[in-house]
Amino acid sequence: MTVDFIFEGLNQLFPSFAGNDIFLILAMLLPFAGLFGFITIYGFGVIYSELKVSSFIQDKTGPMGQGPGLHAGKWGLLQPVADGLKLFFKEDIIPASADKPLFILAPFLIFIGAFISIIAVPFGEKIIVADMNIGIFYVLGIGSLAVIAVILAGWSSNNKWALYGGMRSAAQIISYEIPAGISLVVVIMLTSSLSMQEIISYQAGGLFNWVIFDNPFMPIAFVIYFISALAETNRTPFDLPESESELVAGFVTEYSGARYALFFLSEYANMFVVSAVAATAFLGGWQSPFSDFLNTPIWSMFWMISKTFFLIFVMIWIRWTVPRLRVDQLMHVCWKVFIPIGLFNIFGVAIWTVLRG
Amino acid sequence: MGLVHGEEMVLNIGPQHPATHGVLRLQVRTDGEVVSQITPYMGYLHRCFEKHCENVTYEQVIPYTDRCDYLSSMSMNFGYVVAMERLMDIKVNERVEHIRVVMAELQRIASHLLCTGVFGLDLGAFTPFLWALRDRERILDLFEFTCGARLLYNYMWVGGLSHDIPVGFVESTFEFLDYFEPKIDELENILAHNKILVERSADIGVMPKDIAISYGVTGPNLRASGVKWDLRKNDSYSIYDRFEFDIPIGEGKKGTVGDCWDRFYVRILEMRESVKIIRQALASMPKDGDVHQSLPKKIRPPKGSVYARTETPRGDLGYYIESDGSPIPYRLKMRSPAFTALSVMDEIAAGWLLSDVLAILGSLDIVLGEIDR
Amino acid sequence: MSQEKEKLIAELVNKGLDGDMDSVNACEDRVTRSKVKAMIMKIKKGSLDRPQMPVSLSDTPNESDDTGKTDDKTTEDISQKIKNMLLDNFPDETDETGQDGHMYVRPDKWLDIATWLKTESSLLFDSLQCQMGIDVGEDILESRYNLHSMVHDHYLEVRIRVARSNAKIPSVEQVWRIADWFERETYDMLGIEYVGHRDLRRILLPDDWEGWPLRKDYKEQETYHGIVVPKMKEGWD
Amino acid sequence: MVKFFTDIYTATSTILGGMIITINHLFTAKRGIATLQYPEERWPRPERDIGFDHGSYNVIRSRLHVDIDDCIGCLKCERACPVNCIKIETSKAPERGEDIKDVKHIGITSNDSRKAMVVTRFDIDMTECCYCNLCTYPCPEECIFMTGGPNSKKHPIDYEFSEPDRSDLIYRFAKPGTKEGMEKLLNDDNKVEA
Repeated sequence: MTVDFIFEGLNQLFPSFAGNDIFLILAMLLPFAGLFGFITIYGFGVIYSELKVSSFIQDKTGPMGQGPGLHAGKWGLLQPVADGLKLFFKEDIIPASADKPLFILAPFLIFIGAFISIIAVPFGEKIIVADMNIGIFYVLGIGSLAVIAVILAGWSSNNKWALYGGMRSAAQIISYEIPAGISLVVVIMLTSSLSMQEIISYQAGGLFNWVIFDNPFMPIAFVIYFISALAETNRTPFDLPESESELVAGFVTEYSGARYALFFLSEYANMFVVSAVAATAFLGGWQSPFSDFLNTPIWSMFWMISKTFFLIFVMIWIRWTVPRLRVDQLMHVCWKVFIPIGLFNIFGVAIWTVLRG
Repeated sequence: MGLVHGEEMVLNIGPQHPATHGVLRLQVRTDGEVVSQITPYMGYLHRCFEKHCENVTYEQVIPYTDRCDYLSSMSMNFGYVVAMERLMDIKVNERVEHIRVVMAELQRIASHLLCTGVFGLDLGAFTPFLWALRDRERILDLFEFTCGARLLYNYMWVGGLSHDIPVGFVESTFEFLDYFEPKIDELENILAHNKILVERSADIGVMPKDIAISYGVTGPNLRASGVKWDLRKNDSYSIYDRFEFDIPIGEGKKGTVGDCWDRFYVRILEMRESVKIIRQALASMPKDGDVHQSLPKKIRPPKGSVYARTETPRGDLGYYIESDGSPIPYRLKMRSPAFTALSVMDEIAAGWLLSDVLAILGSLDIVLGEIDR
Repeated sequence: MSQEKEKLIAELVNKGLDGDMDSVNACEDRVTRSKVKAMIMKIKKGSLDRPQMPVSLSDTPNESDDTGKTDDKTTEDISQKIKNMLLDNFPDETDETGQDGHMYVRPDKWLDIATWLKTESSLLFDSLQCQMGIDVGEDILESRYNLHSMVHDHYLEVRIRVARSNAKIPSVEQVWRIADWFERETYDMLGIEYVGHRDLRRILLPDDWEGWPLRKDYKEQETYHGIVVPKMKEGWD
Repeated sequence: MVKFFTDIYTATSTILGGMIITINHLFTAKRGIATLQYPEERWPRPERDIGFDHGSYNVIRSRLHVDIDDCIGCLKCERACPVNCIKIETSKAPERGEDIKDVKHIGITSNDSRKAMVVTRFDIDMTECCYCNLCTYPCPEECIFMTGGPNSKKHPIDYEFSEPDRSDLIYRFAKPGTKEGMEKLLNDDNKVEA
């Protein structure tokens, strides 16, 4: 949709070259460039907020460089930049006994997975890179790509810790796909569409039209989805694949420099995707909470991003509060708590919709 | 657990690993995540403490005892001077005794803070660890105020102290205690009752009474197994018999008696008891008294041997000192509490998951400086 | 046999002898019950002494009012009593030369003595506080054991002398489990071989270390794995 | 079934309880911050008198300093050191209590002791020092002590004394003197075995 939109716009701007193939390529590249820029800026922002939120929770100041030059800026604002630069200039080490092609492939695969999920995230009525009619399905499907990358990383490192991390991660992500899917099914039952934009337009008209307030089953579905999302992004309390005090660094043990940075960044990108999906499916997406008030395209971007960031903040908040689960408890929570409740939820919503008519 | 058996894998946890609390190597045999056997290898931090002691004079031993258990140096000094005073038959005055008790209990709080914090860290909770360190800093500040060093004090001397407490120490300690007591509640609320932590530690690594005694496990680990045994009460060295305090024991509130949660919770309870002791000791401390009063001119203990035990934050610390009448110890043996606590590892941790093994290790509260000496 | 069980048996035997057979019959563990009954029979026949009524661990005497001078005397008495018991039971193996609460024991039957010390109901040395080795000179090594009974709260120090040329002592690793690591450490530092130890390796030093560092005639190595051990730092002496 | 729901309830309530504690810390961060920006700000060393007669010198153990003019070469500190990080060599002074200009040596200490020795070498290896303070107590002239901290006006050195080279951390306190003066001292059969 956006590609068409830019293509038409370019055609109208330069009527003499209308229909040029270069415009089509430009129209395809521009959104990607925009997304890439967005992810970079978002990455810096979220890393900074993670640093600061964790610091304040822990009674620290966090990064506070005040000096000039490369001294991390005022209030440490440039700290993520410095971190990124450091990571990209570090030596790239590939262990001698690693499976080299797979070892190199894994970080790219995980980053691509996170990156191409974002194209289905709507920021406004027209502001979406690809408005697919199966948008939510697409995001869920692409999200599982991370499993392959994590297993590849764990296996190819030829390190026992990495292998443990990879195996744990595979089991964890695959298991938690199910409760996440089940709780989104509930939303799809209500909105009867898989398209992100249609799910959002179902929630038009203010705070109380959001899916989460639609019926008493929806908050439960939201909580299940949110916690499953935590598990899918390997955040505490589900950070077993990279549990620092047990597995050293899990599947990223052998990675360094830029490759490590890709894993690092894709974790945050994944956080954005799952939070954006949660905001879209439950919190009205880019819709303003005040019905038509403040609902222009610019404001819609603001609403979407602030809702997403709120959820990311909650993720950070949880991370710095709770301990980590054990492998079997993780599975227990998934299969014995979330899935039964999720199935019950589907049943309840179905009856609710039928009764409501 | 572990119904399906596969090929076993040998995994080295350490010597460089975030959860081994120092340079310890645990060689574990694992079947998937299930650990079937644990063999600790230590000695990476061996600094020949006992050999050194045979070459330095009795007063020069004290800085070396500091370095054995660097997280509770005051208690290490305390044990040594108690043993030496018993050997030389020295009685120190009231003020010295009171100051020693205050210092030892402050050190106990500092050490338990670190232990509880690190236990949380081993289970993935990072924030309480830093809160614990923040409060520990306050105690270290008090020590620095007293003797100028933050970690390795060389403060207690045979027959006295290196110097008196500074003016204003009592007030600032009371101030610290008032600040600290609500912080214990906070630590307890965020960690001890957290459902995830309870699930991770209750019923895990149960150490029954008889195993604990047979393995010589002492201190909070033994008390968590339900044995009411505290040298401060049972041996009443120094002046501990004058203070009123309870000996918290593991009750199995969240699981079985002697599980990881009990070992963790006993330490939190002990911090409260230490606060009580410090308050009483500060209140009853005599205003005057020379801390150098009974300092011997030259330390030349009579021929003979002594074995004295004291209660450090980690358990019974014993010094066996054999003297041949010269100013240099003939043989000095330290019976370190963490050494015995680590030896029980294979007994109680085999059969659990890898994550549990590290939780059990964290709950035993070992310090490698004292294990390797 | 675990301590718990032993205590239970002693308690039940005492109750049974006092006429309260119901509580013996009420014991659910079949093995314990039969043991108790067998013991009562033996005692009635006169082939066994009546066991002491056990004191439970939780109410160990911990009141500290009786410390100080008077306590010293009672400790002395108790250790003398323990010594006499040892002398009576193992006359060939023990030696009365020790003072200050310690006792010399000959190595040959140390394992039996240790087991007896731990299980004898009036002694019950259930915890080995400390085990250490010492080079006392004149080619003699000593292994010292500080025993403590948590039930009765009394102490005993046992010393075993061996010649350097034949430094072999039975291991008590299976009596007190902690002796496992203590003996490994003593072996590591003084080279006393504990016979019957299931896993006698060096514990603190590397496996390929040469010599026994805490013997008084130990000489530092010149090199270790080809690395020259520096004597003194440069520019110092 | 009841356990299932009570478990969910305790999990939710305890985790939410923990989250409330942490969010309180987040919003009261300004009041409770425990760290500071190290190179710009520094922790104050506690300022105080130690209560025994070392005057106003404070007990903060930062690094050793020797007032070499007051040192009489009695070797007590060398013997007290548990790690042998102090090395002193002395020569007999030609005349007790007299100044020797050649080696810039002052004959009388500030405690009015007349020196019988010339300290020709006084090295302290701070890489080995264990900061135990044992050397300062036996000193009869109170000339070896730990410096640093706010009370120490005379020696405003603090705890930062890292050096690029290890040998820079061997502090040499003895006064070098002129070459001839030293040679004269050492050749005069004055050398005392350390």
